[in-house]
Amino acid sequence: MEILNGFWDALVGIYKGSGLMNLDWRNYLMIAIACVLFFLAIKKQFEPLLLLPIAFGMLLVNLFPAIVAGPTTDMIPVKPDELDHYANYAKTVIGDQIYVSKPTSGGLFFYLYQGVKLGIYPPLIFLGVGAMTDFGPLIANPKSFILGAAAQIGIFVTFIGAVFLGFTGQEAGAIGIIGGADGPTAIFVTTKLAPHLLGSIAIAAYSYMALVPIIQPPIMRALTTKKERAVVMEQLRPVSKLEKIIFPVLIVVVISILLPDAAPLVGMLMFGNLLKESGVCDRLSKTAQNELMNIITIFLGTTVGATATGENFLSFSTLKIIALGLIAFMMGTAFGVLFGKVMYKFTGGKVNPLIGSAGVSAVPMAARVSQKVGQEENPGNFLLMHAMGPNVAGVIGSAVAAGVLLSVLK
Amino acid sequence: MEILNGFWDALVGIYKGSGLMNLDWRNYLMIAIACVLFFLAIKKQFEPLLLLPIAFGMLLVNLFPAIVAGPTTDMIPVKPDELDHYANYAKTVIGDQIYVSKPTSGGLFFYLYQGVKLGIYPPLIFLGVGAMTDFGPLIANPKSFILGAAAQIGIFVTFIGAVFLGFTGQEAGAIGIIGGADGPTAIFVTTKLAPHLLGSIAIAAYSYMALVPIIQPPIMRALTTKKERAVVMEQLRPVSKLEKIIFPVLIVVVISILLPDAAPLVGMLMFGNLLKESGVCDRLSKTAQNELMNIITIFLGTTVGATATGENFLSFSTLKIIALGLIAFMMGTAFGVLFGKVMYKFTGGKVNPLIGSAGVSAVPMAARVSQKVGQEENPGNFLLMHAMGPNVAGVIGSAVAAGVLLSVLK
Amino acid sequence: MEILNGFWDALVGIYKGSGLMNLDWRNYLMIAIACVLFFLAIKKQFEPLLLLPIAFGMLLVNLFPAIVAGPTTDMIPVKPDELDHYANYAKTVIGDQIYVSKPTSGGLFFYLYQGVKLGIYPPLIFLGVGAMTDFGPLIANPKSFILGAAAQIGIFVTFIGAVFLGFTGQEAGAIGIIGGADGPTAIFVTTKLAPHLLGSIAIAAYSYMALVPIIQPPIMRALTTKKERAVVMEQLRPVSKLEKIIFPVLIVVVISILLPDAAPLVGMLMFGNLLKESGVCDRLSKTAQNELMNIITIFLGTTVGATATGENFLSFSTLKIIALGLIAFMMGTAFGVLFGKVMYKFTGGKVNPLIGSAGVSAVPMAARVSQKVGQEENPGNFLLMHAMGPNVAGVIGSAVAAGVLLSVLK
Amino acid sequence: MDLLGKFNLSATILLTGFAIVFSVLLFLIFIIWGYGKIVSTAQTKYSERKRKKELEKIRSDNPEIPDAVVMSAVSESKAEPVTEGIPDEVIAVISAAVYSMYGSKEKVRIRSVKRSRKRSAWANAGILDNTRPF
Amino acid sequence: MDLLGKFNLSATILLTGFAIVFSVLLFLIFIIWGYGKIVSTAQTKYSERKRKKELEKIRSDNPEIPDAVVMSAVSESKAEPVTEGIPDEVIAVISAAVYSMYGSKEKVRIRSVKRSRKRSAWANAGILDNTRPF
Amino acid sequence: MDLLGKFNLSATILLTGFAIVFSVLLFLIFIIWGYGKIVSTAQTKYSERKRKKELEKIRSDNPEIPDAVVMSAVSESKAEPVTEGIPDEVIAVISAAVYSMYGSKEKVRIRSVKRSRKRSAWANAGILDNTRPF
Ligand code: NA
Ligand code: NA
Ligand code: NA
Repeated sequence: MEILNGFWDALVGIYKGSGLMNLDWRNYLMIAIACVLFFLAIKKQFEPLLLLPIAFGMLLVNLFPAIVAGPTTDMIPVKPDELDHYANYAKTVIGDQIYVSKPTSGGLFFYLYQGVKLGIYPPLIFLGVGAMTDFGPLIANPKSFILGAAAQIGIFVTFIGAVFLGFTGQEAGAIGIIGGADGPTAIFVTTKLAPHLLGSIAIAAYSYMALVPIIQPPIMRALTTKKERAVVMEQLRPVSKLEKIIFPVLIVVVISILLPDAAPLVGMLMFGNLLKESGVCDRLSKTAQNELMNIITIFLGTTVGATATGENFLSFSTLKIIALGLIAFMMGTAFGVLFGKVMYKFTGGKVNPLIGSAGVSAVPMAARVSQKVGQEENPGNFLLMHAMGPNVAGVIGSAVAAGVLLSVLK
Repeated sequence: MEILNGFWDALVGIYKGSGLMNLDWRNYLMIAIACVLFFLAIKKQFEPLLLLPIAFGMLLVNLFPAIVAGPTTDMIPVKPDELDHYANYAKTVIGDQIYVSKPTSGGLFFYLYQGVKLGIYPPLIFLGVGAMTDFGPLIANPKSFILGAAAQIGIFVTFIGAVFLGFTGQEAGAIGIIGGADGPTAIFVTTKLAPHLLGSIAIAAYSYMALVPIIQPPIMRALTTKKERAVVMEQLRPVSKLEKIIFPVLIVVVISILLPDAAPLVGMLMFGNLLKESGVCDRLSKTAQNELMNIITIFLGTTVGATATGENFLSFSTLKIIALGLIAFMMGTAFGVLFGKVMYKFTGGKVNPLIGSAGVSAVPMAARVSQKVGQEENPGNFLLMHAMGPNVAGVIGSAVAAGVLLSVLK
Repeated sequence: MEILNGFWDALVGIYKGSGLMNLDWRNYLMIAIACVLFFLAIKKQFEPLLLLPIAFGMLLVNLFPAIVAGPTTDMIPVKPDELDHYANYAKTVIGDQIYVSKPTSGGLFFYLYQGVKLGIYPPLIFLGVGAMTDFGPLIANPKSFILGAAAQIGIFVTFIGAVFLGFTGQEAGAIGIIGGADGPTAIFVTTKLAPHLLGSIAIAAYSYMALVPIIQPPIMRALTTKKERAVVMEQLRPVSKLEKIIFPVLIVVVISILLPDAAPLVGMLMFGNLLKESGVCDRLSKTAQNELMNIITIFLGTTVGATATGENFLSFSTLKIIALGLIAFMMGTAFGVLFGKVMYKFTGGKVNPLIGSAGVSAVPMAARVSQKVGQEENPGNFLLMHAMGPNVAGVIGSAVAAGVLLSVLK
Repeated sequence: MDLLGKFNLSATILLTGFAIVFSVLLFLIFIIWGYGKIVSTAQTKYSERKRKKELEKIRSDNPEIPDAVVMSAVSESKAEPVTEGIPDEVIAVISAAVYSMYGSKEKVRIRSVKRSRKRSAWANAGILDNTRPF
Repeated sequence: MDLLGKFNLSATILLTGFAIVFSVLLFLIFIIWGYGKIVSTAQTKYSERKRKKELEKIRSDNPEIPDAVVMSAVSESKAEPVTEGIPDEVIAVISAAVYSMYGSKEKVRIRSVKRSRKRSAWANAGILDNTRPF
Repeated sequence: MDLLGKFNLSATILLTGFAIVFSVLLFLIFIIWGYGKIVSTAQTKYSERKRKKELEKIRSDNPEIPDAVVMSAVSESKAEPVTEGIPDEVIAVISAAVYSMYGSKEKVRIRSVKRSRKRSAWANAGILDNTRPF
């Protein structure tokens, strides 16, 4: 009899502890959303390297919320004769009762998330990005920086929209940075300004980055004439190794002095690039862009996704963020193209305005979109290398914009 | 004269601080045991990837116990004129005496061990295991789950034995899980239920996993007839990519809802598998199964080994654990084979009962043992793929069993 | 009007927060020094794998000192109606004013530096070094240990110099260890004895290690005769795999018992070597010597470099350390060669004294210097393998010397 | 714990463990079997339809080709020679070598230069490196 | 925040962002353009001088060779056959294969056996492994 | 610290350092030398005995072969051609190429296709991946 009681109690305990009792409809809806993201990442190949981990983190946290729980300490009342069993624990006596403080460790993602929370992962990802990036096209044509700056206007315009939609200044800054089209920068800024929006903002940022080939072309075509799109640009001058080595050092010096808040991001980006361009640290450069980056990507993606609990994510704010993010991307693209048109005018038609849209960053997808749209008009038009200049300038531009937001709003 | 005094004092200090003064016979015995484990790992190739690090951790902690020491703070009495030397330290005044709180950092393994203690390493190892595992044979023949369940009965039978040999419920649960034949699961459960037994349980688990080819065949032969062993099974149906992608998602949803305590292990196992099967995250999947897993293996192995100090390990409990672990393995094998016989009956002789023993997990060794014993009887009998089904089902089964133990005993 | 005020305030805020306001001449001088180190690392290939990260850390910390700032908690006075905005923060009431404790996370390098501060990185680097080192030449000719010991005399002689130049005992110990010509050992000892000197000592150590081919030859030629330098040594006996496997175990046992303070370094060095020589843990050995080591090198290099802030580094002490470091290297070389001459005498001219200088460690550069100087005298003289014995013995010797310093001075 | 307590605890764990492990895994059997059925049915239908379409297209395009050839062409169409990722020169050299050995009597065409899985994984990683942003 | 506050905040951020981002990036254009000018000028001069020296040396050493040949030799001198790191036997075999194909009429010399960047990076890493201490 | 203090400290460290470093390393010489002696003696004996056995076996199996050939066969038996891990086709192609070059006069056999250590390490890792559980 007592056996069956014990058995029954155990079953009831398991049932009560199970998700069947503890999850609500929002969790199940989030699980469905995660499955949609799986579909987009795997079938549609939308930035799968980050969207798949993000979707998985979202799935797991909504199935098992304790995966992000912090460590706790339980005060357990014990009888005097049980005390030797708890030799290593702190004791407290309240009245006649002895309590033992028993610590419980937190969930896996709680610990892995510290790297996001403390701002460690995004600069390390930038280290790897820097080690993979060739700034040659930007050095050959530094005027690209103008386009990399123009495409950031979307950030500030979106900021205004967000403020008027009811977000606080800090929240609006974090939402605006979606327009930077740069994942690590968006995550870095959001953890500092509005950590409670991290899930929505990261998902919006990576989704739109994946949608660049769909979002940009109509805007690019609408804002340019046939003649402008057909412009064939002159070949870029070759860039010597020495220039490539000096570039990251110069950039880190200038930007860190002028905008210290951008220093962790720009610093690590340029350190990675210096490791690569120096030619003497190949093994470090390879590890930075491969294993280290992959490990951090797994940890970052899953734990950022795990901030999207049903309670957090399923709100009107998320819808607003998704809408604002789209606006930010479209504005960035538009301003990039418009400034491209200005350069077209000033250079007497030597610059193809289509390379302006690449200034949003989203390396190298946005540059490829420029190439593709340019080639539609003129099959002999190869804009890729010309668009890589604004493209990598856009990464630096977003980091600078991030620095501005952090320094004014923090 | 004073010089020689200083010299002599220094020598005496070094001697007093040396192992010659501070180690006792138990440490030396443990060093000998570590050397035996080296022999088994290197010469006999018993799970060397984990047994070698474990043995090394055991060796080092018994030579230099401070390698696992936690950080401490010393209160040093100082004279007022020495105070500027300790500008960065906290000060306390008791009576007339000023004390400086000087922190000392802990030993290397103390820090590396946090990943074990906080339950971080085992799920990350499972991430890599998932990225290496092909669940195809299980998807093709889901009935294998029955065998993967049957082989876990050993866990619960051993639990009974452990309780009656005087272990507490929590300790008995940790000992029983040795029968799961799954290293990370055993370590995960033990750190939650009975961390003081970690060394013995880990060493027993990995040793018996290495001994699978010796432990299992006699049991398999004793419980089956010649005719049963000679059964040739039908070829498995091919499994499509889509099925392989849906599988990890389904498993993580079902198990996390029903048994949340198994979620960290099953979740990461299935995340790794999804990274692999998705085909779009190759670089993450490769890193998870190679570098990340290797780094964690080094940290996990050495620090788990380092819990086996002489004081901890050399007790009658360890002998009991080793005996109970053997029983757990044998029971798991036996129940797997017996349920295989049941399936043989029910399917009219289509299932070879030898694949049941593979249900203990110990991937892929146990499946190979099924293949080998089957081929002894009938050289044209290729059971390997059929045994892989129960084999990987056993991994999931152990995790489920772990969830039950954690949820009832925690 | 108000808009322009806000704009102006923001600009002023950015200017006041920028490096233009907050950096002083020492920072700019350090930036220049970092650029010199870049030149040495990239153009002159002076130990680029560590000098480049060190120089970058130095650069970044002097541009953006907050990169090494620890986490802080700000007490922000809030009005009662703002309270719901700070729901997750701790509150304090002082008088009528409510304060909210808002934590700010530390800089990136603050967190990465913990691995240096807590003594985690140097042993892990030694793990990789061990996995790359072949102790065969030392096993074949154990007498090389004498030379590996002799070259450590420089450490202790330099200690005397440092004490008389006004350094404390602990500082002098950290400075002396530069003479060990072994980066991780120097960093490990310095973090324990004199963390405030870490930047200067690390930079001195790695610079002189890179300068070995320039520092050593004149000393070697001055102390030896033509005849001694021309000695051709007998071929080394082949060393069996078993001997190579037993070696690391024996060394770690002997040294950990006699000098526990050297155990973390020697232990991990020998563990790495055992992983390699065992032949059964290839994947662990590869990861230890490649990815793990590269990741740690990046973190260690940048954060050690980041201890060299202008305030810290630009002092007379640094000049003294640089001078003492050179003396340490020269003394080490000299004593190595002198003991080589002693062995030349005792063996009746069978030992070429030039292999003594390799005892300083700086693997494998010092051994190559022996080879080169020997071949100048006699083109048929191949000393490389013979010099590798003292060379790897020097690594063990430095670790032993570090153990002595730590045990006496800690 | 007294003997009775041990007895109760043991029985509880044994029963609970047995019940939960089996019921969860039996549930999984049901689930896996079910979705396997659905997916493979759906996929078979889909690929049947696709193959039929291809077949008809080929037939209508080339009415002179016999049916058997068309069938085999469609079913083989997936087994393409795995030569991408290997420089043309290397293939040319290997072809040349093979050709020079067999002489000119038979026409030799390199159908497949296989690469170890490891390397193609690296290659994939390389491609991803250069095509995907972070 | 009231409407005016929102308006002010928006304007502040828009203006500041615009001003700072553009001024910093324009400053960078100036810097990059400047040092690019300096470096490439310096390097062109340096290499011109170097090439001239080489040219003169070759001319004085071999007065019989025509100028055009000397010029092309000097300018081509950087494009060395990338064969280091590949075992001689492999080159021999490939040469042989190519040779056997083209017959003996033309003289074939392998000018370059290219390796994928990946592998030479590993090779570099290997070399560094064995030559650089930590 | 006064001068005397400095003097004492220096002397202490110098003497202690000298004494400990040398005594520990001398002790290591003794240990390494000792176990080296033991191991190599044991292994020499063991391999001698093994070789003798092999030799006798060959002799008893093939009484007609001269002694010198047997000896060399036994001692060479370890140096096997290192061709495992390389696809047969590749070896065939290379053989063919070599063969076509040297013509049919001499019989060519590929004795060894060497792979860089790096790759065989990866291969080993791959094998371990697939054969060892965690
Ligand atoms: Na951007
Ligand atoms: Na199992
Ligand atoms: Na040394």
